[in-house]
Amino acid sequence: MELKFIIISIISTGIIGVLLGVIIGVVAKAFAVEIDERIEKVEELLPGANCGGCGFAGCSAFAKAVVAEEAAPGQCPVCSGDDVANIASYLGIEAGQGEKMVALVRCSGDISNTVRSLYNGIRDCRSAVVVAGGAKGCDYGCLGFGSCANACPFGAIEMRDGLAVVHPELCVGCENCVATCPKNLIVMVPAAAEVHVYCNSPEKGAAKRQVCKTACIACRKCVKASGEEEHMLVDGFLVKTNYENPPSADLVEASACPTTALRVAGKHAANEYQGVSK
Amino acid sequence: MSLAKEFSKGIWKENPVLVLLLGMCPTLGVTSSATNGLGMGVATLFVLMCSNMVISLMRNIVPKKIRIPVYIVVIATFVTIVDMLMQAYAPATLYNALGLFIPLIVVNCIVLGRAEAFASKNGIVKSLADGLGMGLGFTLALVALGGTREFLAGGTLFQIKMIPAWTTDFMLPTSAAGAFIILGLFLAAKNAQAIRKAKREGKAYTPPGLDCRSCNICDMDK
Amino acid sequence: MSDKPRKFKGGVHPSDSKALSASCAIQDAPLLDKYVVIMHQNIGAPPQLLVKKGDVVKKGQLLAKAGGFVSVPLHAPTSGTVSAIDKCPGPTGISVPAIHIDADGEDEWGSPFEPIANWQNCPAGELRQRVWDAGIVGMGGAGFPAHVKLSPPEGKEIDTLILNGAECEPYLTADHRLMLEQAEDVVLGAAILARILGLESAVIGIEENKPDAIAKLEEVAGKYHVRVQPLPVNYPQGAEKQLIYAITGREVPVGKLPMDVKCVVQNVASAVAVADAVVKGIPSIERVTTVTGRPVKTPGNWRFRIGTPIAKALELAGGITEQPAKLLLGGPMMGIAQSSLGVTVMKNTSGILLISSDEVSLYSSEPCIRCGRCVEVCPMSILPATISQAVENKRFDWAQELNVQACIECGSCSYVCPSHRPLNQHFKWAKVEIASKLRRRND
Amino acid sequence: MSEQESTPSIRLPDPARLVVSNSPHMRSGENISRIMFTVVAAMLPACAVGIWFFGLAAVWVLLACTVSCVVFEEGWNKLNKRPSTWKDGSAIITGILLGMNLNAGTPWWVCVIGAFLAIILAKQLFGGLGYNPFNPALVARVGLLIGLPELMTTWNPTHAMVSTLGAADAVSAATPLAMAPGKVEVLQMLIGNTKGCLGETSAIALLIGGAVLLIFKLIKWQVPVAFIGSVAVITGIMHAIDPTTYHSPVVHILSGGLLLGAFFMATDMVTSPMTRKGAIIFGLGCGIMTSVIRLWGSYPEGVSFSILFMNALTPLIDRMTVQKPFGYVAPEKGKVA
Amino acid sequence: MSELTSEFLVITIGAILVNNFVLSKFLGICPFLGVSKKLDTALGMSGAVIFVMTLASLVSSLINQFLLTRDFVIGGRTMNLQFLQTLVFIVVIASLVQLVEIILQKVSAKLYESLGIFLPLITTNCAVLGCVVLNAKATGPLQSTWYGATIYGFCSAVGFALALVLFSSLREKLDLAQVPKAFEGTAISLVTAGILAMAFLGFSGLV
Amino acid sequence: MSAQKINIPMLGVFLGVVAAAAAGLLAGVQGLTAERIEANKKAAISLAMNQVLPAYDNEPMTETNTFACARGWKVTFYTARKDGQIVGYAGKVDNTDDGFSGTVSLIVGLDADGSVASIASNGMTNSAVIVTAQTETPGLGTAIAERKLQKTITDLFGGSEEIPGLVGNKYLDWYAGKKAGEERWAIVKDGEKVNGKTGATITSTAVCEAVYAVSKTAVEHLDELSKGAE
Repeated sequence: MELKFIIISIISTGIIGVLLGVIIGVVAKAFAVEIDERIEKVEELLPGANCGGCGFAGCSAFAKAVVAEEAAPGQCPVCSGDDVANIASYLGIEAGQGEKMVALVRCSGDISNTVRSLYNGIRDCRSAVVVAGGAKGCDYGCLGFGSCANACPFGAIEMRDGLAVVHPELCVGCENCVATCPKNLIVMVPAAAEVHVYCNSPEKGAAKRQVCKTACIACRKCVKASGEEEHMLVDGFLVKTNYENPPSADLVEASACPTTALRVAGKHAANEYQGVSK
Repeated sequence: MSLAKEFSKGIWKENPVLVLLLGMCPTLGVTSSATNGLGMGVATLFVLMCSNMVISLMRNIVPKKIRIPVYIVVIATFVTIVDMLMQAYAPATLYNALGLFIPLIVVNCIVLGRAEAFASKNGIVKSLADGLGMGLGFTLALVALGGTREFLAGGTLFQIKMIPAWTTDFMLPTSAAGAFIILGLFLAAKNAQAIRKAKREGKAYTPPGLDCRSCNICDMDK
Repeated sequence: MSDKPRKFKGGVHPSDSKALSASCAIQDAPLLDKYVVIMHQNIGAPPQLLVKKGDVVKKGQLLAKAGGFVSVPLHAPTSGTVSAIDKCPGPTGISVPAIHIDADGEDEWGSPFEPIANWQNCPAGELRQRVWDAGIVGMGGAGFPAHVKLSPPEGKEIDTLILNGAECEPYLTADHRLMLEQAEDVVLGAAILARILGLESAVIGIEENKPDAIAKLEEVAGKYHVRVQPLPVNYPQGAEKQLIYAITGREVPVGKLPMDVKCVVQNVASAVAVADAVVKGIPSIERVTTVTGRPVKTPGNWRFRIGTPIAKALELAGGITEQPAKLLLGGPMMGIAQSSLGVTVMKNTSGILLISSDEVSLYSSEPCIRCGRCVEVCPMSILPATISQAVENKRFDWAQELNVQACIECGSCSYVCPSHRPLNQHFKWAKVEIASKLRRRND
Repeated sequence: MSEQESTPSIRLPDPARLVVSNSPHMRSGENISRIMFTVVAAMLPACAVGIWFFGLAAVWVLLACTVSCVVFEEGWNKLNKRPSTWKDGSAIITGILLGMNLNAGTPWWVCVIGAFLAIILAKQLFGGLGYNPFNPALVARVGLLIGLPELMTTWNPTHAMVSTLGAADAVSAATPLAMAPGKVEVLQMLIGNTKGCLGETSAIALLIGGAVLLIFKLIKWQVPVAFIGSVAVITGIMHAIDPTTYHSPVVHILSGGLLLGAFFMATDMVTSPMTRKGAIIFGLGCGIMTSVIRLWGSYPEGVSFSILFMNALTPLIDRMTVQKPFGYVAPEKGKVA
Repeated sequence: MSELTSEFLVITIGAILVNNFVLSKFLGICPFLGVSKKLDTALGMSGAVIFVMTLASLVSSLINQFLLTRDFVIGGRTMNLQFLQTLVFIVVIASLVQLVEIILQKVSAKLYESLGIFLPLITTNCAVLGCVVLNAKATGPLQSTWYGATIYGFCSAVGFALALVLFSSLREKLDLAQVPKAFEGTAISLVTAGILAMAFLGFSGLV
Repeated sequence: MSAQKINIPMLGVFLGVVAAAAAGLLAGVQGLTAERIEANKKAAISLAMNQVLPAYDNEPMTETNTFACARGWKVTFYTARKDGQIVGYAGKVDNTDDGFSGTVSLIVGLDADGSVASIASNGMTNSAVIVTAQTETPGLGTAIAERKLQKTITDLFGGSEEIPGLVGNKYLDWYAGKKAGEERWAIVKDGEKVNGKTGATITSTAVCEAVYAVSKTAVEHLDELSKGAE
């Protein structure tokens, strides 16, 4: 009796199961939509952060583009090298991975080092520039209201004493901050480069010093310290790191930058230049 | 991770209710008293362990495409078994109080979520530890919530009056509204603790939201 | 066209404080030894520099030529030497390029063009060219090149010329004094502008709180078929769209120009400049500006050369009696706050205003209590509170949906807000963001 | 910053002390606390009548509510290291409103629970004044009604009732809405000599308060008019169909918390729609729901529930009633509402 | 009023307002909290739930009526397959959702884009299973028929949708609020839902 | 979803097999528990029955009549006899489906004329109404339905004695002696006698409707009932 009951249960449920399975199968056939399964697979391999750092609207759009060979898997800034290699080997294409880039805020002017006016309004850089160009004495400096920090999906930018500071180890290079900064202060630089000039003002040295203690005054000490090697490039009243041929961290020590505009990225992030400027 | 860690994470650090925000429906629905919370917790614990075990065993033979339906069938089976066992052996009042929510363990995200996120990737012993930990975490959260609601309503715990002088029942905590609000306060308390901890460690803390971080059900179809 | 002005919806009635300077006759500012002429004084393309450091210039000589159609030339305010082409603090807070001129004290005239005495018979095209050559912009504050408004594209018919003498901003009295003291020039300028547009008549809109100017203008208006239209006192009566609505009853559609409802609006000061350029052959090198505010020792109205540093202007007014909280270019409702005294008088500087600290309530930006006052006063009938909250949360798409572009930034909403919210700044920000999004999309 | 050499006798502004901010640089001088205290003043007549009819008990309830609201507000601010906000008056309004919504004999601990629900739960958890989606006093009242239904639906008789009816009869007398239709004394309801919450009984006092609010333009007239109007219409229809079961609309308008709700709670700026059109929809919704609950629901009174429900609808209403900007419809002349 | 009409009212008003699935029965809390951040997504989810829940009610009540509750006699004992309800229902719902997704993808790409992402979520939406189980337990003359069950499914889904839409518009407003840090996210949402549930309690006793 | 890529029939079969296996397992467990579940139910009924019926000497469980009542519910009557004479009925109605958060099941002891019986217990007159299953809100709905003494923490340690018989419940005891007529029973909230609780009207109504339905059905079918079981 029990056995019979069990058998009836099994058969009826089995029939429902198989029936549903077949219906799904048939309908799936009848309504099949051609999908490139590679897209799905690539999307699976992507991190799924949807940060938009690759320049596409989210990971699935990027996956589509990769499969269509409109983009290289290496364009994903978040993927690790292995991820990229996996995708590339899955698709049988070149990884096309560029050098790892991180954001650099080209300003070192925190509250204690710069002249600021008494700004009274919305605490957001993009909004502050609408009013009198923001609160900063320097037209080119970081306003310090943290639009970039808010735009960073990875929490890689810290607002410290009215200055945006990038933590390179957290930065994945999505460039969201670059687009957000109203002063166009942020640029992407190779993660391998350790030494940067934390200043962006093309003004004359004297004008800069009036408003900022840590501006690059183009004294060229660092250029000289790097000797024959073209580690540093002079551009008007501003010196820039030559990212084709970046200097080592020793250069900062060697050049004894009088305003500490030249800094080691790691030390800058770790707040080791506080109060250093002369 | 060690076995002990797999077990203990579910109880506090990754508590399914307070951190992963899974299984909210029974959490809210049955916690009008501590007894109900305990009953529901134990039932879920049983299902969770059984399903984790079976799914861990089956993980290598199930075709990926129909993983989810198969898991659901497995879970539904154990839920029905629990249902029948409770009907046979648990006190009638408890069975009646849990009512609708017993069959709904099937769709409790904890069970499916752990099946998908853990059991389908780990061995049977680990999966059992995970199931036990998560189930206990769930049970504890439910008992705590049920106890709080019950106590706030009339000073009782497990239907026993703790404060005999408390004579006027305050019905808000046991009403539907109270369920939401008190769970909200629970979450906030957990968040506050996590915030303090994060601050000590110098980290940023974002309170968990019920977004795609905890409930990865839509990801499952990939 | 009816004689009774319509009242636009919304608006506010701030205390006008015009009495400080309304009775002060316009004085000519003495010649200084140094002028700093900011290069870009108009809306549109910047002009192209014609002089270099060390050049000797005459008063009225061309310093820079128009950089395009929507652009105007610049003229030297006095004779002297170009000492530098360098940056100086700009009105928006960012340093801007400027021509620094060391005056020689001779003030020697070197006008680029001759007067057109017989303007009634002069072709409209020539007159329009003269307006352009003289570098005249909208002197009410916007700085939009005047000749552009006078050049309606093919197919756009113009039937009304409105001179804006509303001067609805509190404190400012420059236009008021100008209309009172140079009523003939105003009317003459109106007539010339009408001729350029091929019209027979013009309307001058004036707020009712300037009865003396109305009387004076009505006295002389008959000569050139100019009608004086008194308007109710309601800020922002002087806003272009509100003025057109009050006088003609036409609503300028969002995103469209007065031209689209067959109207041209010019400021009265611009009209005087036009009259000067045509009849006297003087380019736009000076303007009447009110220097006022409670902290100012002797408020008044002066005729300044373009390029006069604000510090000098304040010195003329006797300096200050107390440290002000704000220094504004323009009126208190729409003026721009300055953090430097190095800014110089520009063609659109209608006022230099000092606000004492007890008049200023700083934005504390308390949360919106949704009282709806901003909705009531908004002359453009948008929802300031909601837009502001959207912007606060960076929901610019939402702000766009709520027509933030229609905002004329009159500031009425911020004025009435009991929570002291920075509504106006929110809108400005939103507009910038929306515009940059549009630009990105077009790229 | 350019240096200015100025003659010593002439003083120029110090640029470093100039504030830079966006226009406008003038303010009307209106502020939140002025608005709030005007509202408090408008509530006083109804409170006074409540105290007159219910005696010292009413004073204690009002005091307990107001004081505990202020204490909770300040306590929360202290706890979270936020600036003190009780002086803006919003907590005082909430306290008085809550008191007006309670029976004159309510125990003090109920007032404290109510204040907790209002200030902490309904207001501060959402970020304080301006951010609360629900009217705090209403959340407290509804929370108490759900939590303590019997206590919240038993009302003290007025002194006048006790002296005319005798103590026992006065206690067992029903509230107007619970009476059989046709037995209700409208005049007593107008002056407030009836059972009910201490602030809701006197129609005249509430109308005076409402008038104050309208004169100072602190509320939109559309809300109370649509609210009361729709209650009148719906209950009027039902009364016309069956006068023996349903009260006349006059009784409905004058009884319970309708006037209090319509003038003081539905009009709460923070939780009601901002546009005039939205206000009308809001009022209508309140009226319809109040009528439905009163006529067919299980709770004796529906005003609080209806306003709370419409509070939840407010964001949607706001979304639907976005007004067209000036110049939006080009061909149409005339003012665009 | 006949019994049927009165039960119809009970089902409709009851399911939508009085015994709202989310706010008084606590069913479908996960999507209620998870998909209510923006009004647009809430509308999409509502549409998907209404569709699936109606369909699932119909199909499973048919199966329940014609297969699971059929009595049959074995060895003198009357037995039926009711104990299989949970199992069969969940399989049916899962398959149904799958089917809807496949068909939608083909038939209307636009609809699929707006509803598609919610469909997998619905499989584990306890509101659907709860509704189906409630239908199977129902004894009313209307609700125990397949069309009554369908009406109930539809109305429950509308109730769910109502709560979801209201809640999402509130949450959009909450986005603008300065909620204490510990309450950010789900905690304040739950408190809001609680107050919303309070408001819905006002409907009690209507049916 | 792109289910079309793999072998569809295989998937169907796999799912079918799993489901079938599950069904088999369930059927087994069902077989094992069914009897106990039945027994539980019977025990619960007979326990309640003993409380609501006067002393009897037959086996009421074997003497049953089931009628459909107006609401579509089924009412089962158990006839109690003493010395062969009918002394009362126990009417049972299950799953009335209109409680606040679920169904209500109850057993009502009826006198031979179909009115709700009164039972003297602990010096009070209680009605013979017992709610056997409900899922109402604790404290609110349950206050109407439960006949339970509140245990306090002192009882736990003091070990107070169990009091036999029915525990009074003013909401349920309202029905004592009531007999269903043409008028439906209304919910009375105010006044001395109550069968309804403010704030728990739905539960009150559910109980009221159910008790009414039992009594009404009994009155309508008194003839058949008095004839005894079929």
